Amino acid sequence: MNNSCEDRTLKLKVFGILREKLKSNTLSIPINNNSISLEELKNCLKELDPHLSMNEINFVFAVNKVICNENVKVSSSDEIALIPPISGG
Amino acid sequence: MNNSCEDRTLKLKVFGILREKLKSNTLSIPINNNSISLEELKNCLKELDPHLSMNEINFVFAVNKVICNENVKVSSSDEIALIPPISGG
Amino acid sequence: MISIIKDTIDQLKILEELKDNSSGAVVFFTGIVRDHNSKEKVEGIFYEAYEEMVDEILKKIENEVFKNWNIKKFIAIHRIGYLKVGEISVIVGVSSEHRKEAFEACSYGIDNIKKRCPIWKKEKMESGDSEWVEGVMINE
Amino acid sequence: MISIIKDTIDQLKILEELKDNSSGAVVFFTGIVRDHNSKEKVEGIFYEAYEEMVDEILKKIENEVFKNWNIKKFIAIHRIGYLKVGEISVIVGVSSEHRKEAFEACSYGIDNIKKRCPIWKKEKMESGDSEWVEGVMINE
Repeated sequence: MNNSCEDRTLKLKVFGILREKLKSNTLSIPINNNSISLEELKNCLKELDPHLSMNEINFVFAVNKVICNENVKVSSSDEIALIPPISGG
Repeated sequence: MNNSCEDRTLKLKVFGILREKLKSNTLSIPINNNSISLEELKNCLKELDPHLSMNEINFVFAVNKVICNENVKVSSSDEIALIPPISGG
Repeated sequence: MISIIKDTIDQLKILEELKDNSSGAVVFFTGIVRDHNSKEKVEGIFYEAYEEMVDEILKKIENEVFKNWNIKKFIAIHRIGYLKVGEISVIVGVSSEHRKEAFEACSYGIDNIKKRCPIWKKEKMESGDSEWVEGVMINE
Repeated sequence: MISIIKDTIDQLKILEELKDNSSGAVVFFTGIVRDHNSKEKVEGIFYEAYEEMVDEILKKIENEVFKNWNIKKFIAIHRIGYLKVGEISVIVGVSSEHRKEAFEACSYGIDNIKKRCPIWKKEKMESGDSEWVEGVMINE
């Protein structure tokens, strides 16, 4: 797992409080396989902490605009987003 | 009862289909006591039929803008109205 | 604000009056003259009211609404006279901090206007006929 | 009609678009920036959205509403950017033949926007502080 965060790149959209903490609305995560599960991706993100504050802020993944559980596999062709708790209306 | 409809006068407001059938928005009913019950008043109205079509059209009484049951007594100082089924909105 | 009026109902003015900086929600109901009833095409509706009694009942409904829900403003207006298809016959608007109260109070308002206010309507059909709408016994 | 917009929401235009001569009822919800939260005075709210996903979800909600209720028109609009107290952040409007459907569909619309649309808000307080509103996990 430690060296799974290399090579190909996933581009993540980030919003709200996460976007603000990251000071960017996208986040690039290099991976070394064609695809990884969202669970693995989450671990990658945690490793990049504390810079990301991922451990403090709850979020779920949206893949191609659909909320997915962490078994789902993603590749660089997917549109991936981190969705912190919502508060529209 | 037959000769109870004389002397003093109750002025009734009428609305909607009743107003149209009566071709007037008020109806004067003479009574010979100071007051009569709404039940008695209803009988007076029925006697004035067929002119009034009171037997065909359902209605209730409002006395001083409050719907009342037929035990209530009314006199000429009361504001009395005949309320056929409503259809506002 | 509650009333019976004879002129066109000005929606924007009412929305403006419902505004309240402490409210986060406005719910607004309008009843509109439809172009049909269950049998025929309708051209317009003539509304008639026992105005003084409607005023009393609207006041009661207003009191009930403020008693039962934590709301900021309540507006109920019913128009009378002849209205063409597409015209607004009745408006109920509520503003409140949260939306649940506004929905409930607005719905209560229009339900009770229809059940309790002495108002009658006569439909004018496209065929030229006109007919009093079969109503419900008043439930006040 | 559903969308995310950046400009002021024009209520009258939306009411006009909801009009439909076969409809007898319009129910209209507006969410407005309140001057306070549970702790402090608020000056305005910044709204941010994952716009493309909100579009998808609004489409789904619209489909559900037309599938579940016999309604004529459905409008849902959410504004983003910085809004001052008193400005409208969201509107849901429904027209239908009868009022029950309009109330239910309108209420369903706003409930589901709040539960399912990836939108976030940050309150700017009168004190000068600003803070992201603690939200709920998306339930799509």
